[in-house]
Amino acid sequence: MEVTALKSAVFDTPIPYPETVEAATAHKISLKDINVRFSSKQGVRSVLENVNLNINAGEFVCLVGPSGCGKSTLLNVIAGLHRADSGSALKDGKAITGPGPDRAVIFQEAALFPWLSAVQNVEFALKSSIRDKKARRAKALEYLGMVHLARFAASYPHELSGGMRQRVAIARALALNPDILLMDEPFAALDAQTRDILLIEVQRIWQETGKTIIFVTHNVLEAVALGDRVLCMGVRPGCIRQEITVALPRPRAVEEPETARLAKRIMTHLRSEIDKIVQEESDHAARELALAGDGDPDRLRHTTANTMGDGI
Amino acid sequence: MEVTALKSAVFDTPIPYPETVEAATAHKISLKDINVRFSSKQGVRSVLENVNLNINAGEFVCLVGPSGCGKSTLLNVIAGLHRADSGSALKDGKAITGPGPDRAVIFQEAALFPWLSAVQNVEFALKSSIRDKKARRAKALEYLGMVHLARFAASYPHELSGGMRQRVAIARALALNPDILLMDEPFAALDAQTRDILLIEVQRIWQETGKTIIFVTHNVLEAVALGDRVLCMGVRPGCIRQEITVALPRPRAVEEPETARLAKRIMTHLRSEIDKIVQEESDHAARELALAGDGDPDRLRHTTANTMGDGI
Amino acid sequence: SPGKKEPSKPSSSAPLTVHVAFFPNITHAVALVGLANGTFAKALGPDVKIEEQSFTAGPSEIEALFARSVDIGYIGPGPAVNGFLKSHGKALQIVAGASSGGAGLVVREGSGVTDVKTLAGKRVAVPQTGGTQDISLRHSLQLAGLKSTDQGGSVTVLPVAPADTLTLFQKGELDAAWVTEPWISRLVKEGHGTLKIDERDLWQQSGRKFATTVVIVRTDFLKDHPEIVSKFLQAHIETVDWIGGHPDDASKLVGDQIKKLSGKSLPADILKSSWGRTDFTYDPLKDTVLTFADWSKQLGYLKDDRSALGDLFNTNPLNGVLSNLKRRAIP
Amino acid sequence: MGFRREWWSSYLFPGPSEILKTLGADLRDGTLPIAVKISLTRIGLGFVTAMLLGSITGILMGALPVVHRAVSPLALGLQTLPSICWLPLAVIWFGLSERAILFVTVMGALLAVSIAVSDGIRNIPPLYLRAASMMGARGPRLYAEVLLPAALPAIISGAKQGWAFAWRSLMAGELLSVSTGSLGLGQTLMRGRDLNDMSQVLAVMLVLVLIGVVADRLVFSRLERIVRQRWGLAVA
Amino acid sequence: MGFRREWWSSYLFPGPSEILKTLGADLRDGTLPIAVKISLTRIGLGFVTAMLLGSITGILMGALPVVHRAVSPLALGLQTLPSICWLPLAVIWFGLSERAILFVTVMGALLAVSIAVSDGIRNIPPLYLRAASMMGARGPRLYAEVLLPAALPAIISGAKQGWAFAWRSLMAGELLSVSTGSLGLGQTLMRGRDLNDMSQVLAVMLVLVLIGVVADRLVFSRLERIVRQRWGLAVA
Ligand SMILES: Nc1ncnc2c1ncn2[C@@H]1O[C@H](COP(=O)(O)OP(=O)(O)OP(=O)(O)O)[C@@H](O)[C@H]1O
Ligand SMILES: Nc1ncnc2c1ncn2[C@@H]1O[C@H](COP(=O)(O)OP(=O)(O)OP(=O)(O)O)[C@@H](O)[C@H]1O
Ligand SMILES: [Mg+2]
Ligand SMILES: [Mg+2]
Repeated sequence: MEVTALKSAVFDTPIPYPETVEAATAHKISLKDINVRFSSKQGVRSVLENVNLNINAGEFVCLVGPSGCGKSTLLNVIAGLHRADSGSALKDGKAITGPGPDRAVIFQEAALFPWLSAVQNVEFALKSSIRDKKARRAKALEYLGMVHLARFAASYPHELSGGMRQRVAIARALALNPDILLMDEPFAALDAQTRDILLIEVQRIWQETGKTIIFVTHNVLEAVALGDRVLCMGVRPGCIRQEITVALPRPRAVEEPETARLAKRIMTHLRSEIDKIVQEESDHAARELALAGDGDPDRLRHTTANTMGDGI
Repeated sequence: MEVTALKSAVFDTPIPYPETVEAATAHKISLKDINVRFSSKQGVRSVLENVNLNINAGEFVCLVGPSGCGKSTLLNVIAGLHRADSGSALKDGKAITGPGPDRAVIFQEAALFPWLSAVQNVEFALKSSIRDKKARRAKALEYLGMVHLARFAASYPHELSGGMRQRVAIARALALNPDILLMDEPFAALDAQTRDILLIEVQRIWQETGKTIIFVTHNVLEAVALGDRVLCMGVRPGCIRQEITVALPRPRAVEEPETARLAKRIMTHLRSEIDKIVQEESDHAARELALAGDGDPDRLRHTTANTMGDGI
Repeated sequence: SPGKKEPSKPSSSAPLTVHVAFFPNITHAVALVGLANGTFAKALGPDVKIEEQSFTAGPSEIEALFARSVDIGYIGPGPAVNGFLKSHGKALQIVAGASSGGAGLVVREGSGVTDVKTLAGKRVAVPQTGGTQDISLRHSLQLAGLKSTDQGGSVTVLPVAPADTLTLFQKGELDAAWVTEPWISRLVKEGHGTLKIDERDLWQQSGRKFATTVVIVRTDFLKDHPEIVSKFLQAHIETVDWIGGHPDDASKLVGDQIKKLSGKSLPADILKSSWGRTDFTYDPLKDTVLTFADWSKQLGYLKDDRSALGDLFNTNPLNGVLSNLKRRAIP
Repeated sequence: MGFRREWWSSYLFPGPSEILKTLGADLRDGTLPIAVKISLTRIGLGFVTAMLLGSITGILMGALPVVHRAVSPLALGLQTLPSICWLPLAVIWFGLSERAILFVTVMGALLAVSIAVSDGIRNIPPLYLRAASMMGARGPRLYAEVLLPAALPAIISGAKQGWAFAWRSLMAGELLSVSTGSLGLGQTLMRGRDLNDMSQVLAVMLVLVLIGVVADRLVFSRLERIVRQRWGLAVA
Repeated sequence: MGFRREWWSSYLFPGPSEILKTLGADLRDGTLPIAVKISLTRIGLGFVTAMLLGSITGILMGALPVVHRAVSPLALGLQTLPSICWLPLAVIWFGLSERAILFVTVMGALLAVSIAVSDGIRNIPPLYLRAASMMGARGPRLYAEVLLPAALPAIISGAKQGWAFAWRSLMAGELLSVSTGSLGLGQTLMRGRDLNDMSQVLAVMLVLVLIGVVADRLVFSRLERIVRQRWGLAVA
């Protein structure tokens, strides 16, 4: 992880992303005017609003943003696991109609099959590509070894720790050998050291195979160290607020001051977004407090203010 | 989060923790010669071996260690959710026989009840302490506001994002107003900014109420910023390898060089541990590879070496 | 004629309830007519309430009697004998007869069966193993020198629910069936069968009569309320007489009652031909019942013989009523 | 004999028009409406009782391993007994009364519900139980506020099985003669069968299926929809 | 009149010694062993068939919302039909044959299994389905390798219900006398009842319960244990 030379260049681009529709077909992924709404008892909630995004083949794009801003939702739209309410989502110029092994997802939760052992979970991803059982087992163990879990190949998910489960999920996604990797905070449950090792591994794979990677992370340093571009999302409405192209040479190290400086810039961007939320939220919470205890959990409505957080 | 003055002092204490048994009764929590083993088809796996640990009332102890080393297991033993195979676990000098609301756990997974809305999930924790429905609702909303989720009080867990769910779980644990807070990577799914805000909140609660807190984290900087002590766990056997007392004044900021310097020391401690694992694991994986594909997923056995990670 | 209620009885002001059980069937016509005409109610007087219990199977009626939910019941002799023996002679007694006839062997058109001897190699249905028809059939086979397949012979005897018998007849899966009314009539009409043996013809020695339905009384009830049983039997006799004198009115009444009790009426022609093959009598036809019991023992269905049935019949109340009516006593 | 294997025989099997005629007649003379009303009353009472008792025993079986080990195999064994086995007991204990029919109906569904509830509880993800016990929920509160709701999807599925068992048992229980004024669907069905009146049998079958369909639409499917929506089980 | 509501009637309920005597006699003369063998053969065939067909229809109902909407209420409606409804059909279609009994048995359990499987599949946590579809699993592979195993705990519970339904239906189906040589437990039970031979009835009931207990111990409980252990559902 020792890096010798670092250069930095940051370009803040305004959004909506200014590509023409014709050009969109040249992109690996092209989202245009994506809107996602969820309706529940509390009414319709708009999560993504007019999201425009083009990603080139082989690009490594990092996605950062406050909790609940719609990062997972955006990934789901690209994965074909969630259909946008409006807008077009294209992959290689063709509309995304459903999920497929060409777009592997590492979910925020490990999402392993509990009835399969670690190695069987990885094998599941290999079933369509490797017919021969021995070869498949060998390959699956190879991927498990990559996440340092070869010793636990025969363990069932409930016998693994949280971080180990997440690593099996990573191995499974890599085993799919997909065109596009959609990684939703894949390393959140891992210790810094394991994380570093896996990060290097992911970068190696990316560089060797030219996969397109979209990587959601809460670690801005990590985002800067990894991404060709870092997309900062905002809330209400959920959309891409800032797009930062990171033109630093690779490999980059999170410890390097250049990386840190860049990260700091992004964090400043994000902080304003989060300050807004915190203000909104605590205003709302305050309003709620006055009405609290009306007995109906499903009908929370607004009233006057109150102070927060002094109740313990 | 701006901190003006920082002092640092690090004491590395050898383990086993050198307290006498008599003195143990004076501690808030006292673990002595704790052993935890899991048996599965692959045989018996020793996860914790002779863990000795004393925690004083009002102490803030951080737990770091590689993925799968037994941090969650250790927390479970203290919570009374897992009975150690041998050794004694005392709370206030009395044996821990089962879980109770005096020891709130924030699980690694959010563990919310899917049939209750966010506010109802928090209310569940308040049921025994607050009889009056209105007051309970008000209190629950207060805690939800603390994690910036007042607007989502009526949402059901599946309508929340991963980070939001984790925050509801935090609110729920705080609402229990426990003697001891056992937090298992509570902020893993949160963006850096929200994380910072909640960290301040947790520290404030800790300082105001004198709760004993055991905090598992993968972020060493965070551990140093928060803990009176940082415990570094190792694997095979799982035990506390290093114990570092952090004698820095509060509040501490992760950005400060003193904190970073201390963190770096801990990381060096940990790295050797992880290097050991990686070596072990990849040796094992290599051995497995030769035998791979024997058809039986439950009977993985060792053989000769091979190289790793070049198969994609 | 009997007086009012005994003053010695506990001062229960509530009227006594008599639970009377019967089937909505032609062979139970006496019960149906007597209840419909109010003959029983009139005879028992206003202090006694009659609760009608309609059953579709003898064993259930016996069960209910064992459970003291039936006091007086109309029932086939088979279940009556079984009930008597299973309770070691304690639960019930036969106090009168109700009907005779209404059973026989129907053969399917094209089956080639002309008499019992030609049943060899054929498939014959009976309503129930160990039941009256099964016994009659097997006894007839014995007389003809035949055996059923389960005894190493050539005649396949199958217990088949009467309803299924018709279907199987129509499908040609059965060659013959020994059944009771109204199934004789229905097999003849809807299954294109022919009645080859009218079972009455086998009972020449008892005047073409054999017990089809009898009246049983719960023994404890008879002990506690002999006067009520006597009044009931008086009405029973009256009804048998009335049916004899008004066959058309009676059959119409029975048809109506069946419709009322089961929600389903019998077609008129089926009712008519069934009626024609059934006789009504208050004579329990003791000898025929005991003869059945003998055959039953021979065939291995009963463990006990005739001697165990000593107290099965109690004709004293009936004969008491008959002597009041200046009629000949039943043996 | 050429028709030995025909699938619909006109003389064995009435056509739709004949069934409709029977249905019409049964409706006009009041047989069917009365029978439906009587049977629905009985099933309502019996099913609700079985659900209540079954949930209680099921919770105990599901939550206490000791009870489960002791009772669970017996419950399955008893549940295999056909309803006619319960008839004699019903008569002895309750006489020829409505309560006897109720008893048979309840016995038909009770253990099925117990088994479903207990299995549902035993299949609850352990995480919920850990969370609940961490928050100090135990005893009745644990049962009512955690175990039951967590097992609810399984319980609703089990309720459907219980519903089917209850109906089948009611049909058997109604063979108990109660009083002539109260012919339920079971008696109507049995009469049809006893008389080999297939159009009557099919008419009652139609009514029974219809009741089942309506019950599913109005109760079970609706409950399922609500629960699955709230639990987040609805597949997007 | 004071005993109208006694709890144990000696006529109806012979004591244990008498039941044991009957059991002994039945065992010695071979009635019971033969009946058990015959009924077990029939239930084995019927239950396995019902499980197979029920799983297939259940999967389709569970996986395809269109099928579910159309078929599910009907399935519940049909499942409420007592077995005697299927007897005439069995006789018409299969005559007096083993296949007629098999038909009644299968019809008794089939839809119960379908309902359980379909509910089990519909209650699978959506996350598994998302993971599976993300990996490109669809069609038969999705059904066999994801839906079925994910629903397995629910399916085993449903299988128990199916098992109970199958037995009850077999008891009814065995009233179709196929040949005099093959008296199953149903016929033995009915004969005891026809002769008001309660000790015979109770003896058969005992055997039935025993078979249920053994089946639970040997098959269902064991399967449950394995599955719950592997799925990580066993509460610590
Ligand atoms: N039920 C079980 N059966 C077998 N092994 C188990 C079981 N539960 C936990 N383990 C093993 O115990 C070890 C420690 O698990 P634990 O969850 O405590 O790790 P952890 O330190 O919390 O890791 P992480 O940081 O990944 O959450 C792991 O190696 C795991 O495989
Ligand atoms: N099924 C649903 N019904 C209603 N709202 C939903 C649903 N699913 C997601 N949401 C809402 O959509 C928003 C975005 O969710 P999403 O999971 O995409 O956030 P995220 O950016 O991934 O957050 P995190 O970092 O916490 O994982 C949240 O506010 C959430 O409440
Ligand atoms: Mg997310
Ligand atoms: Mg952990």
